[in-house]
Amino acid sequence: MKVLVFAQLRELLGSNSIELPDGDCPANVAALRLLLAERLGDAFAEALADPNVFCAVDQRVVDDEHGLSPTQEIAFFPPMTGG
Amino acid sequence: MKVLVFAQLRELLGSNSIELPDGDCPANVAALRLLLAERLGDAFAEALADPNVFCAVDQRVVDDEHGLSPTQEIAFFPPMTGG
Amino acid sequence: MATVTILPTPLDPSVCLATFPRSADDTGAVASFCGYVRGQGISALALEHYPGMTEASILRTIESASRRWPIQHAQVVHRVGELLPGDPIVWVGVSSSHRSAAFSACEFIMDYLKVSAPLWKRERDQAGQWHWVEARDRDHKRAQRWGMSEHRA
Amino acid sequence: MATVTILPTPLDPSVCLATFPRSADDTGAVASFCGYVRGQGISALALEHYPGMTEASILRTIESASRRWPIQHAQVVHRVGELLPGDPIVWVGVSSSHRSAAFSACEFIMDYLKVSAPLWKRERDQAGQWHWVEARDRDHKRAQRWGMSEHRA
Repeated sequence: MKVLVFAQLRELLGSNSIELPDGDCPANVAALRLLLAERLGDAFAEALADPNVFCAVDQRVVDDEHGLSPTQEIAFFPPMTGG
Repeated sequence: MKVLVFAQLRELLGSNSIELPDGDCPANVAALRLLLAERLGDAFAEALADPNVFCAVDQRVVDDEHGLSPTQEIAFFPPMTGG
Repeated sequence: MATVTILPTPLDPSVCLATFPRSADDTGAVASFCGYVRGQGISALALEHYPGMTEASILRTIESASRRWPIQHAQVVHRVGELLPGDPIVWVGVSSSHRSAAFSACEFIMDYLKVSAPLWKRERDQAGQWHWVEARDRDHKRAQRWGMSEHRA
Repeated sequence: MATVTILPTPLDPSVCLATFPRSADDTGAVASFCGYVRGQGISALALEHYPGMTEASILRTIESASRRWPIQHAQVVHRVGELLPGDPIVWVGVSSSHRSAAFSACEFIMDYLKVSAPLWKRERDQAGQWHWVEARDRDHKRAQRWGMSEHRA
């Protein structure tokens, strides 16, 4: 499964997406946050742990209890600052 | 003194102003309304008696107690409907 | 800074917006409004004004807005004469550092302009007859919610 | 009817206004807003978006506005990429029969767009360093006053 990241998270990661093996799909957003934090180093883990970092599933913001399946489009990003 | 009229009042009068002899300056707006009503016929008198008809002195809306002097610019008009 | 224009010729809101003065340093927001003649049951609209007082009255409304919100520039262009359905009647533009002041001042100016600027409308119906437009109670209520004596604006 | 455009090239608000769809029969009001880059201490601004979600999110905000007010058409054009002080960032236009719906919906869309559309800003300071812009508490307060869960707009 593919996880998109934007803005500060993209900069910290040095890439705009993370590819996870398809067998690795966590049950929900909270589990995905933990999985990514383990694999991607302290700076990224710390940024991802910020409660202000949003997760969007299929282009809608969801909370940490939201369940996941491998075919969804998943993204993490900091608070929006448009307009 | 010259009194300007606009919109429905102008149409009723058939002219956009009324000229009064300089000696005829009434003490206040209420007295001017009575003077004009006497001289200008029933239809105009009735329109002028409408409490929604405004009087402006030197281009500011004033109330009936406002005092008058012959050199002022005086106007009567119905409620505004611009914008 | 305030500009008020009473215009006897066609009004182009996009030109008003394109030429609206801004500062690259601190203009963050321009709110603008354009009112149009609606064609429902009418074939034309005619607007009459009180030369001098109309401009002075709108300037006073802009000054009231400036005392309430930190605005940079405000501009009002109001048509007079004969208009057709779809024609722009009035354009109001307001700039500020931030959007909330620009929005509030623009709406305030429109609300006051409706009830306190000496302008009068006649409509021509489909049969060709002209009728004076009655002042709307709704407009007075909208102006009153700003908590100011509307005819002294 | 709603139009949302994410624009990587310069935005001209007067063209947006000139081409904004209207009906001569019943469009009485067009409220519009343009936000600009302010030059105070910054030499450039860069905007990043989430292709697909940004457009979808802004469309949902317009749909929320349509359920609250009788609006006819709403259009949002938002810049992405690198901008300079004075450049337009965002344009919002809303038409309606009457002005109050157009004003309210236009301000509502801007308030929600600020906090719920996936867009991120970086500023370049006078020394040439880029800094991410922090989300403003003020913007969240403004969005909350419309009484809706802001991130589900």
